[in-house]
Amino acid sequence: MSVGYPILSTLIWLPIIAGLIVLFAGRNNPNFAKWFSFGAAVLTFILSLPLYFAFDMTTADMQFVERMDWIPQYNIQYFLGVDGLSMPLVLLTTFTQILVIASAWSVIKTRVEQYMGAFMIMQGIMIGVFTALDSILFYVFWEALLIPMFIVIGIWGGPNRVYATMKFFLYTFLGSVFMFIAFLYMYFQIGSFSILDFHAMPLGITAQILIFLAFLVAFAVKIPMFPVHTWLPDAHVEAPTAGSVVLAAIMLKMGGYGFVRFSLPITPDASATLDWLIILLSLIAIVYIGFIALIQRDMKKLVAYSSIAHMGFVTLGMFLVYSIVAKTGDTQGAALGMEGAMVQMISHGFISGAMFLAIGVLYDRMHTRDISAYGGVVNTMPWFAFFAVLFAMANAGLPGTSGFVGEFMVILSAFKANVWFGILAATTLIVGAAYTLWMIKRVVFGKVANDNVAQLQDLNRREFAIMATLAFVIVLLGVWPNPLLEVMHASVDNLLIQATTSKL
Amino acid sequence: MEQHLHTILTIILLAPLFGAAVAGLFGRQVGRVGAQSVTIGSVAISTVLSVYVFYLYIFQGADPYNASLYTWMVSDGIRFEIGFLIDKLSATMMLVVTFVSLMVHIYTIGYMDHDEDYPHDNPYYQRFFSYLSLFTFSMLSLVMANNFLQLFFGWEAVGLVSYLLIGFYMKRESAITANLKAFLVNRVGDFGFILGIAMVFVYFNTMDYQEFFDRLAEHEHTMVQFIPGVEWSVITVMVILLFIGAMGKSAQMPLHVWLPESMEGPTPISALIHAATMVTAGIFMVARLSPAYEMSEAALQFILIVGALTAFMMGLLGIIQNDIKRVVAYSTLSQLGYMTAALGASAYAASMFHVLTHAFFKALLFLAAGSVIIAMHHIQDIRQMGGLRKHMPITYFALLIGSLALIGFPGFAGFFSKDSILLAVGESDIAGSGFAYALLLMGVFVTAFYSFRMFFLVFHGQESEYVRTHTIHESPKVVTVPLILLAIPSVLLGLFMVESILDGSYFSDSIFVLAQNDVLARVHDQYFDSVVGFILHGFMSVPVWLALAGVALAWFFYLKRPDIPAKIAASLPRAKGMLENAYGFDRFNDIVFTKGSIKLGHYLWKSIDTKVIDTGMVNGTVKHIANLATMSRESQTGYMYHYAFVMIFGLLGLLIWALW
Amino acid sequence: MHFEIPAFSPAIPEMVLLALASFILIADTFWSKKHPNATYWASQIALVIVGILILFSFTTETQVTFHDSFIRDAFGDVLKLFIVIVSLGVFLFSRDYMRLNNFYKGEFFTLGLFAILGMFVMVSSYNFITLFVGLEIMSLAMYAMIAMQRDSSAATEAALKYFVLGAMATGLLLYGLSMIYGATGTLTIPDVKEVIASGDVNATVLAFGVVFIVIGLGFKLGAVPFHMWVPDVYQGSPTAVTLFIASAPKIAAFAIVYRLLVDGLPGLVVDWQQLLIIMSVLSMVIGTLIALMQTNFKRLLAYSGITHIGFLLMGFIAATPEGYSAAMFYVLVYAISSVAAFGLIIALARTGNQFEEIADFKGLNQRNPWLAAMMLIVLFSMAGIPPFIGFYAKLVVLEEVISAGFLWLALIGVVTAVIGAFYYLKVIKAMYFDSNEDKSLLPVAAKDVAIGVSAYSVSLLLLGLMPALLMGVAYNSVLG
Amino acid sequence: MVALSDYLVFSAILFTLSLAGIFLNRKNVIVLLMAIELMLLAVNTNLIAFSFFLNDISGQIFVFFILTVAAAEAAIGLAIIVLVFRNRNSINVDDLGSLKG
Repeated sequence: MSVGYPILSTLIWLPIIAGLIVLFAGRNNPNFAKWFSFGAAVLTFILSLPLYFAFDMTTADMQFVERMDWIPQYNIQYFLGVDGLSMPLVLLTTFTQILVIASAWSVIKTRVEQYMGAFMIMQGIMIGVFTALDSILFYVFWEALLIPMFIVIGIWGGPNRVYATMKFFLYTFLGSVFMFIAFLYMYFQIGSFSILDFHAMPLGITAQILIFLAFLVAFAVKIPMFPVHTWLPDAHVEAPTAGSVVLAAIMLKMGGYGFVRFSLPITPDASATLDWLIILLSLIAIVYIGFIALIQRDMKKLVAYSSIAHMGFVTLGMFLVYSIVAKTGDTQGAALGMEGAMVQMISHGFISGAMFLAIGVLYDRMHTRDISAYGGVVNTMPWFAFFAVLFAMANAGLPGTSGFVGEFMVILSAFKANVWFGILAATTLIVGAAYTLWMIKRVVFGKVANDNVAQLQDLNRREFAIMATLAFVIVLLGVWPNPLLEVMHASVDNLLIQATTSKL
Repeated sequence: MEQHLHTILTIILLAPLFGAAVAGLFGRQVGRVGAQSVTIGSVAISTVLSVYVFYLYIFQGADPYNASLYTWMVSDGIRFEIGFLIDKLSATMMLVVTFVSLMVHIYTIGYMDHDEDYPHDNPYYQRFFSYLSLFTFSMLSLVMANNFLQLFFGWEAVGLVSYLLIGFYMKRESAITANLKAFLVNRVGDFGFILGIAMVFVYFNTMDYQEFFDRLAEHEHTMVQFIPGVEWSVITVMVILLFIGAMGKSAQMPLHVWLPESMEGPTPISALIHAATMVTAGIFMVARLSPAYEMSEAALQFILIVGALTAFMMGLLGIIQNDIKRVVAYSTLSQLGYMTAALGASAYAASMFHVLTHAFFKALLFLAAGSVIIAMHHIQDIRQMGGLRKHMPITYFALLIGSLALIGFPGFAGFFSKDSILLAVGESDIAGSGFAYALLLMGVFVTAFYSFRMFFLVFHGQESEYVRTHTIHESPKVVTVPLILLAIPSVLLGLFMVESILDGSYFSDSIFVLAQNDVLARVHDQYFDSVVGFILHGFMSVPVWLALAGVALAWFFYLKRPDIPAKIAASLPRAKGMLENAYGFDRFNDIVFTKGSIKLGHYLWKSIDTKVIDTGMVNGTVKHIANLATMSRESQTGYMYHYAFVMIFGLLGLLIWALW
Repeated sequence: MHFEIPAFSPAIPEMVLLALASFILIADTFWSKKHPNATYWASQIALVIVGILILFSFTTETQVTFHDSFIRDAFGDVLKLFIVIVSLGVFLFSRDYMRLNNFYKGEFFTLGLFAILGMFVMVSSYNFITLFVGLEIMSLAMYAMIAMQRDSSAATEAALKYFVLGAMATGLLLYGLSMIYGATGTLTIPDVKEVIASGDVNATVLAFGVVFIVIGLGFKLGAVPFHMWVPDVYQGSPTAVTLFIASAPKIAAFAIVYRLLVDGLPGLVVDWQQLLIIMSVLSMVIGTLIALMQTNFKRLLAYSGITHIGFLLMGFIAATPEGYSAAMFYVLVYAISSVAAFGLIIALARTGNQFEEIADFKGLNQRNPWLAAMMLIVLFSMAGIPPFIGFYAKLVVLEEVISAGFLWLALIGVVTAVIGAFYYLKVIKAMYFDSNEDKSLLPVAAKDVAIGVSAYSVSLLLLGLMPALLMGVAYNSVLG
Repeated sequence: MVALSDYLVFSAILFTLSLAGIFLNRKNVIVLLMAIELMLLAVNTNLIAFSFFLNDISGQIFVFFILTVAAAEAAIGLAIIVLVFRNRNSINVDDLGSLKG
């Protein structure tokens, strides 16, 4: 499967080069920086569309493959490709990027070119993460991503930004080095860094468990899972709006992507032995974090915690297969959980992005994220209120919004794996609704709380366009998720086979 | 035919959605008139078409129509569809939903014209219409569903709309608290509901009703272990979980707490929405899944008891309410109890019958109450009313008819449905039916008492001085016309339907009842020769006399000797207190769930997340490293002899290491 | 007895360099008054000439001459080339620096040339004597260079410390060499190898010798516990000299480690491997820890350098040709990064603000975004964050040490790398996140310095995108 | 007849003395120079002893190089000491502690 041009390389390098151009040419010329970045983002998105339309849904093989030698001394290759698992994430990235650029339009006043440049470069790197099929290439992108994010949070972040960004960087860095060691070890075993070769390589159980744990550290920090999640609220709270959006919408997904691309296929037996650990942590995330989110006073923190809870569904859905096999003897029902996890990732990308953008809209006007500073926003910003409630409902998993689909699938599958998994996971219906809608009640509804709220202006054209786009996608995915799901089936089935065939 | 029916159904379903979208998103552009015409128009279309469908199924007896509208998604080889299952049951519900909604739409023109919360230029008017249409759409998608997924869709969508309606007055703290509460309580129900659906998925691998029914037999004896060692029948657990959802929607104890507060919406409209249609979703769901419920006697018992309890205890609360709409609200709760009890007795048809009649006479009551409220300039306390009869005759008669129907006075619609329920429960021989029957009988008396208490206090007696000091006049046409329209079915509906309901010909195969559970058939054989005979028998049976006794007592207490109630209240403080805070459900929920979870949240956040993980594990590690670093830094003293010493020390160390 | 003329051709670069250096030394005394820059240009040209010589006489086959005391091979040529490349930068930057701190003297360059000559000899040494002589030529020149800023008490203190400890280290090395000589009866490296291989040697004496040798080498590399001089010398010396000490000599040191341990004592691999492991672990841990607390940027780089040495040693610990190539790759990368890092300090340094304290970097992003970006690249490269070349350097040594079965060592390495990232981030934080009360723009003082330093910094990024280039050079020159 | 081992022991003692001299001496830097000289002499003793007993001349050649270099080293060392003295009017080892930490 392929199109006229090396599509993946284009998607990676176009934004990066655009970013560099912005960095150099955009100095003292903010408008150029904005428009050029915006143009580049849109172009990237358009160029990424063939990924979906030219995608072959019948096969689990990698598509749009690009492969050439990069570091022959260690047989490291520039090896790109996508399958049903990564392709939607790439599209999510290119799509989100447009909103990210647009969201910062009039907000960022200082060093616009560096800001835009950082985000453009970030986009390219993120696409690289999702498309790299050589583990070292993957790792290069994975790590390189820290640099722009570190800078973005540090420069444009809130008062406590330095602590937050340092924590973010070191935490994620610490997580990933173990994965790195695991890669080196596997290369030492088979003399190749290709992820696909890793999938095929045999591994003893001890090695598998060690590798699995190494991966776990990396991905658990990134997703993040309890108890290594505490960097996320800090990072989110301090990051500028667009930073939070990228962080929540895409970076968190890398962890989930890592599990399906590395942990499950490379260490199936270890996953089978330790799936209880993941499931336990996921359930803790869903329930425990839900309660913590309930009492947050800072809107961003609240949404950050809710993100952790939602990611709990992702990890839960991914590791249900083993309990299901153990219980019923076949994988019937596991695909639902796996695909549910994937859908959850995509939809959370949109919803959390939307939530953070909505909070950003308020923050730009009142420069506080403190829930108690608001109240009765609906009276002055009806359209904002409309979108806010819609996004909140999506966050609470209301059917008809994308938020429902993933949770629904995962809950069903979890229930099949073990009744109690299902029951605990389903508590999110109550808790999730509680923390989201309570925030809405306190922020959006009620009497006009104070003069600042009374002064608020409703969404301007740009903000309206952003919100409306997201709302459209969220509802579309909610009422008709099939287009998203049908591209996954082949890959997910293949993944389940890999995950359930022993390597011993 | 098929194809053309399919289109009709699609139109019925989507027309209100279209109306809602237009009125909601382009409210300002289309303006009030535009909004109301487009929404009413679209709902009218649905109504007309529903009438046609109703005619097709009830009178033509068309075959059930089960088809998919589109594939929502396919995963794990299971098709999740959006589609229609139309048979006598859903056809009836469609008619009820669309008709009541239409009435509400029209009534709204008059009721919402002016509003104290919003300035006239605020598009609240359009917004309200869009909510109403959206509600119609959600409700239709629920009743027309042919699979669990869509059922859940409608289920939650209805919850969303009630959230919006209850919170319509966004400025009122009470309103926005009430809608949050309503949503969350419903979510508690949905929690059970989705688990029920999950069980359907696990054991039947389908979402489609038909396939589900076909495979039911396979799992008749399948057992499941939630708690290791404790075995439960899959079907029982499944249907009870599903019923928990119904308990939320249909406000059965203990999940009823949201309904009284739902009156925060622009009464009586949203109240009506809830009372007449939304809350019946649960009843409908159980009836729709009757094949499954029939297979679990345990579940039926559970349902029966819950229903009976709700019917009686909520009725009692009606007695002490002074807010006119709350009285009606509690009467709704108690009537829902009757319906649920009927389900428990496998008298699904009777239950649905009561849903129908209740829809009409409760609509009548609510609109009449609304008319009173308009006349009283939005005063809702019945103690401030009295002697309104001569001021507003139409409303007077409407309310009278409604009340008679409600208490089941022979001949009125309510009588037939309620009496068949009572007889059915009486006939039923599943465990606990006796207890339930007793509760329901007491319920009849209570119902009569509180309805006529309200009736007398509002219309009879001497005029309160508010009435004397203000000019009270009958409500406008847009209000009274619907009253009259609704009064007619409230009287007549029962006469036409009762026979076909009792002999089971009305719903025929759309509802499934096991032979040994078919109480209605027995009722039919024993008590029903003809409609007239049934009425006469009614006069000779206990319930009617209980009802009349209730009326009499109300007359005695509130017209003859108005001083007695106060005395009684004073003599039974504990009972009074218990009733006044509604058996303390609210306090319990508030303390245990609301405050409890917030406390828990604070604990987890402060003690575990912040203290243990963040301060302890994360920053703790950093601190230790920092200390280590400061210590090791001391080693670099700056003195050459120390450096030399370290080198020599290293030398010795390495020597020892190498030579030993 | 007859006397045969040894083949001079292999040593031509060294001879030319010697000749040019001596010529410039004399010439300088004449022209330094009139043309203060003549010496500088002459030295640069001399370096270029030598570089070209090496480049064009580059051969992959190995030549040995002067009675097996001098070797010319691809390995050596590559190292010499990089010494030249690095030194070009050193001279370029130091001129500006000395002008700024007005101790500009021609001798600096001539001394530098001699030091480079010494490094060449070390690189090509194939005999203990040659090795010792080269080492001393280099060291003596450096002692002098450090002390050149006569009026700076810090510089003189640094010079004295370096001298005393350096001399002591030389003594230890020599003691070790004498032991080896005693055990094997030869000073020629290949013969040592053969004798040891033949087996009739006193193992104890050998082991004894190896320990002393390793210590001597460890001192030159600056590995814990023989690192104490590093921070003081780096901080005390004029930045120009620090720049020199931190770059080229590391390459030379790497060379003698390779010549002695790999060419000479492969038979004792088990012995020195043990010692290197200890030194490597200590270097990584201690270096990282102490660096965390530094406020002086030069001193910070000193400790980070110690950590880097710890990583470099991993390549030798692997004790495989690939391992040695990895180590070589690492040392080349390290040399380039240090030139860039110290070069940036010089590029930023102003009278009154030497940019030696981390605090001086506050708000640099506003004051000079370009140089800030360059520093960003260098620091992230040193921290081992992709896509910069520093990451691949760590990649290869870790890979090799894992292949050699020292997984735990690799783990210690990466963990220290993570902790170490913190102090690099601290500088970046100062540059990008903090704001300086002095908001004034900071235009580049000297164009040539700015361009040169940018070239070195950007190369870290470009090489990072195409690591195969440099890696190929290192690997082919070791593996042949 | 003096045995090889005697020479080795002797040189070892010299070497140890020199080391002790370096890190015990807290006073004068000049002493450090002497200690270093001593260290080199110890090495020389070793080499000569070995070369004599091995009948191999190269060891003694090495000694010549070492001696020469030692001279140069001493020269530079003294020069530096002069500088140090000029800067802080003291060549007391204890005063050389400004660079640390």
